[in-house]
Amino acid sequence: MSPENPFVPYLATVKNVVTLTPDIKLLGLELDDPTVRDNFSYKAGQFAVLSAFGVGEAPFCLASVSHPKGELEFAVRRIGTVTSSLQELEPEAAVGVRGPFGNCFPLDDNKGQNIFIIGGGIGMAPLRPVINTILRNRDDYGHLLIINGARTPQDLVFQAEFDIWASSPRTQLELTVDRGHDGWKGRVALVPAVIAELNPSPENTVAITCGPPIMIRFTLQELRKLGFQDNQIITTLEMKMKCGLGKCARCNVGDMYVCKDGPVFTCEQISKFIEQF
Amino acid sequence: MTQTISRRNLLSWLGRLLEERLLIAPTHTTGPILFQPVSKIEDIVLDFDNTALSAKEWFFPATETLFWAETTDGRTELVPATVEREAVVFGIRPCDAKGLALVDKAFLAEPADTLYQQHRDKAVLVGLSCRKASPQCFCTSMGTAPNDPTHVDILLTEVEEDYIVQIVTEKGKALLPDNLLLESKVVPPPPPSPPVVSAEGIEEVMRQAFDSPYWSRLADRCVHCNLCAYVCPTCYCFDIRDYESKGKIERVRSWESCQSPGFTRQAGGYNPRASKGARLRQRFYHKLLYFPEDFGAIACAGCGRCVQVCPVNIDIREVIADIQTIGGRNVP
Amino acid sequence: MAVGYQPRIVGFLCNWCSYAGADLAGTSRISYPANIRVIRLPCSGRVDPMLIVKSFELGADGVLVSGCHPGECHYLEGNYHARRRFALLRSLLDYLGIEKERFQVEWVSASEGKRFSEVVSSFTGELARLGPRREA
Amino acid sequence: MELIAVEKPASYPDKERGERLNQQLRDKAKELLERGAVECVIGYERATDGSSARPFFVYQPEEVDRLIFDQTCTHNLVKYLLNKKDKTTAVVVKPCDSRALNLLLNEKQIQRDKVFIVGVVCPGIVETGWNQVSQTLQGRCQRCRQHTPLVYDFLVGEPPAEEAPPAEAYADVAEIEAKPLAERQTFWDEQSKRCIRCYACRQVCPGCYCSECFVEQLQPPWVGIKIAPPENNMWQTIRAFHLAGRCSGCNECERVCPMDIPLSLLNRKLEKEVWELFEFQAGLSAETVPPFATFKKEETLGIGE
Repeated sequence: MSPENPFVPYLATVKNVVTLTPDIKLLGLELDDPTVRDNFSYKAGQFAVLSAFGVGEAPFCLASVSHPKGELEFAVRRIGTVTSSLQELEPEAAVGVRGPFGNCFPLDDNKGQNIFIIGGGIGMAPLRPVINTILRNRDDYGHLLIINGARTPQDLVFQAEFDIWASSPRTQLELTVDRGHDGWKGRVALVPAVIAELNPSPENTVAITCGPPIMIRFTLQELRKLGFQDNQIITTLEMKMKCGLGKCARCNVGDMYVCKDGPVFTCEQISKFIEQF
Repeated sequence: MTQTISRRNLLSWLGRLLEERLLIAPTHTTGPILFQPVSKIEDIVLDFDNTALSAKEWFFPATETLFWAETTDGRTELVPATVEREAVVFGIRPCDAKGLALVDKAFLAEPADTLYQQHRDKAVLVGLSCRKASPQCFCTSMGTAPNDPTHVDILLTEVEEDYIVQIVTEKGKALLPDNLLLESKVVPPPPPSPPVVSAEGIEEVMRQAFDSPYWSRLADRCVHCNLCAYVCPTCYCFDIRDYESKGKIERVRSWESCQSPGFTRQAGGYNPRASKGARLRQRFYHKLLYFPEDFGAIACAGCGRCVQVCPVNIDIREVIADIQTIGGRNVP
Repeated sequence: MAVGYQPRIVGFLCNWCSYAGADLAGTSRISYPANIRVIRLPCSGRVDPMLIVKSFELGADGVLVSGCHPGECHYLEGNYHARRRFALLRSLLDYLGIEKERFQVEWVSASEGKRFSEVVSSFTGELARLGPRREA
Repeated sequence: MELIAVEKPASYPDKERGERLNQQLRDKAKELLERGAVECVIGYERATDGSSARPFFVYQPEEVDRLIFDQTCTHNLVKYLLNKKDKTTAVVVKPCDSRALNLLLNEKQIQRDKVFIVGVVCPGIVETGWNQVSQTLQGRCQRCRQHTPLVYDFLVGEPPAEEAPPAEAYADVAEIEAKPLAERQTFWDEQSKRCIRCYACRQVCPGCYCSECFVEQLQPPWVGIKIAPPENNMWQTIRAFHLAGRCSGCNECERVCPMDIPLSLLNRKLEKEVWELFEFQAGLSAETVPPFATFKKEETLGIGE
């Protein structure tokens, strides 16, 4: 964050643009100022506010694992004016980055536990750094079960990394789609149905989920049916934001600011929110 | 012993300030009385209840450029906006000054909004005590008073032809030369006493009343314009978007209110707070519960402007009284 | 008239008649002032009043809407609706301080290349006489 | 709940008749609610200043006693019907409000069978301040030629025997038209400079019900977010134009503007032009086709002769 004015972004340059799905691209950015780059460290679950100069700003979760020399990666789904503009950027284009903001997934506390990751569509973006952090410290964690759902097979996100994930030790990757097509041999089922089918034990397990609100609602139902307690289920919320700094009170759900007190919350916390999300 | 300044000396002092600083004071427009930059001392209005918009608009303007960005042969350069001119805001009522103090709690909290900070640092607040309360005022119930000097640099209180002068801060002291002041034994007139709205324990009662049908019934008549938020000295929600012309980019911040339809609508169309009742409830919850929880004070200065301008008479004093009743604290 | 002042005209031309007419003017070597920036739309009925007000707001000195002669509209009644809309808009803009002469509506068919160039020339002359809209 | 002390408010020009009509209104509302004919009655109740009125939504028969009608009932309640589309609702309607009702019926925004119209013979609405009730009629009422609603299911009050001759309808508009160009530009610049884009004028207007107003559209951003003149001019101009041939003259937009911008000067200029060009006045009936939805082949309207 620029020390003077928190609304003025750091300048960054687009290094590479990878098309993940028909409407999602992975942007790899490099912060221009080396000193900023060195101490721009973040954890899985944190987000940054990207500037599409000429259009505006919007918050995006950091999809990469923090590394001083590494690029900042953001999965951007074409959905509005800022995302469309970001998607049209070519390498070497200038963007603005404000952040890192928000809290992070409590991966340190989850050490020794089994991790059950449930992602839907672009919801995989905040979960990707969780998976990669676990895989880099594989022995610290128990069994890793990943369900990655999407509308159609071509909408599955981070397909290039499926083999790495699936072949990692004590790791199980389950893909599912709402609507398959003739070439698709995998599972065709809604994510909550897959949860019921896999029936993982809640014993010493934490469930981390992110996806469209409709999926989250039914995923929570299934998890509770399996015996998962609300403090064993963690999700990350998405709200319209304008500052990202806990200042403009735009992203509040009840008395909680998603940008400052979140975006990561346990379902126990969410159930105590005065306002329904 | 109180210090006073004659009306003539006051106006000549303001005349001198006019040369070196931006002097903002209540002036007549073809519409209501508003805080405007003054070009001639005669334009200053000294006898008014309150301006249509609070002085907040000169610290958190309705529209402001945050920074410019220019790309010249591949290199982009950001030029943050800065506040150049020193300013004097003359004629600010204590409730507006209290409003600014409340906005300070949010905008100057770490990490401080440096642009707002510059506006605040570069301005001297010359307050003017109220001689009579408007029917909608209730400042004494919100932790301030018609003659409360706490949040201004100098407070003037009119008494016959002169003004009692209370120098409150160093900034005020540096601005007002002593030779203009006279020692006097005049006693300040008793301040007006607006009706009391009992808001003690409102936070606890609000926490209980969240799911009460009161809010959706209140929202029946609300038309959901942005009026109450825009005239309010303590509302500080905003929208940010860019302007681009001929390669030069300008990031602009403008007022927005929690009542506007798209306030929480995300780009994909999902809107967690879509219903009218929920949006109107958000206004009162932010002022009477969330802000007090975060910053320890009700986000209201009791100026009564929202009560005055609301097209359908949504009266925050009535809402507070109703909620106290619902919460079983039926204060007589 | 400020020396060197070149009025800027935004021209909304209907694709079937006026745009073709302008094209004909070009192909038959009939010149017309370059002050007009042509925007092609399917029909004069498609010209949203917002396009016109926005053009003036962005600094146009004059706006021309040109479509098929009434009765010849490719979509049968587009220009009838346009005629009503712009008759009203013109008086509102005049009331608000944008002179009537700055907003012209002309019917130019696909075969009237010459007429199109005359329309643009006279409009440019008229605007030059009026001078810039605002000493912006 | 007595928050602030007020003296008794002035109600009807002739108090005794006013009380009788108010009782007639309350009885009708009670009957409709008790019979379950309507889910809600939208009317007026006393505001917190103790003398003016505010909209009031009655759901229970015992609440009808708070219903009032007098010369301070200025709001146009018709727009609220757009939030009650699926429920049968009764609404208190003044003559100018009834024209807005015809507009919404004509534009298929509400269904006639879902609305029970309680028409009120209008004594004219007076200018009010906070806790002050003047005796001067509002501008629209001085110009009003229609003291009985055009459409109603139940009428409170008797049509007046003779109607006071209305004030000249467009004197102030003509005054602006007569100004030289530079003066007109300064006048409107002065007004649009003060607009703070609170959109109260849009939110109270029965004719403004787009799900996403052009001002909020981002693709393309017709109007930028700057609350400043160029954008304000665009907003004022297009808002008025979108109401051409649709505005029923209830003048609520001008009343609610916090910056005292004379909005009816825009709406009534268009009202005058629409009458002169198309001989059409908004809201006189729910059936007549509005001016922009039709045309006459032979008319030239001074275009492209």
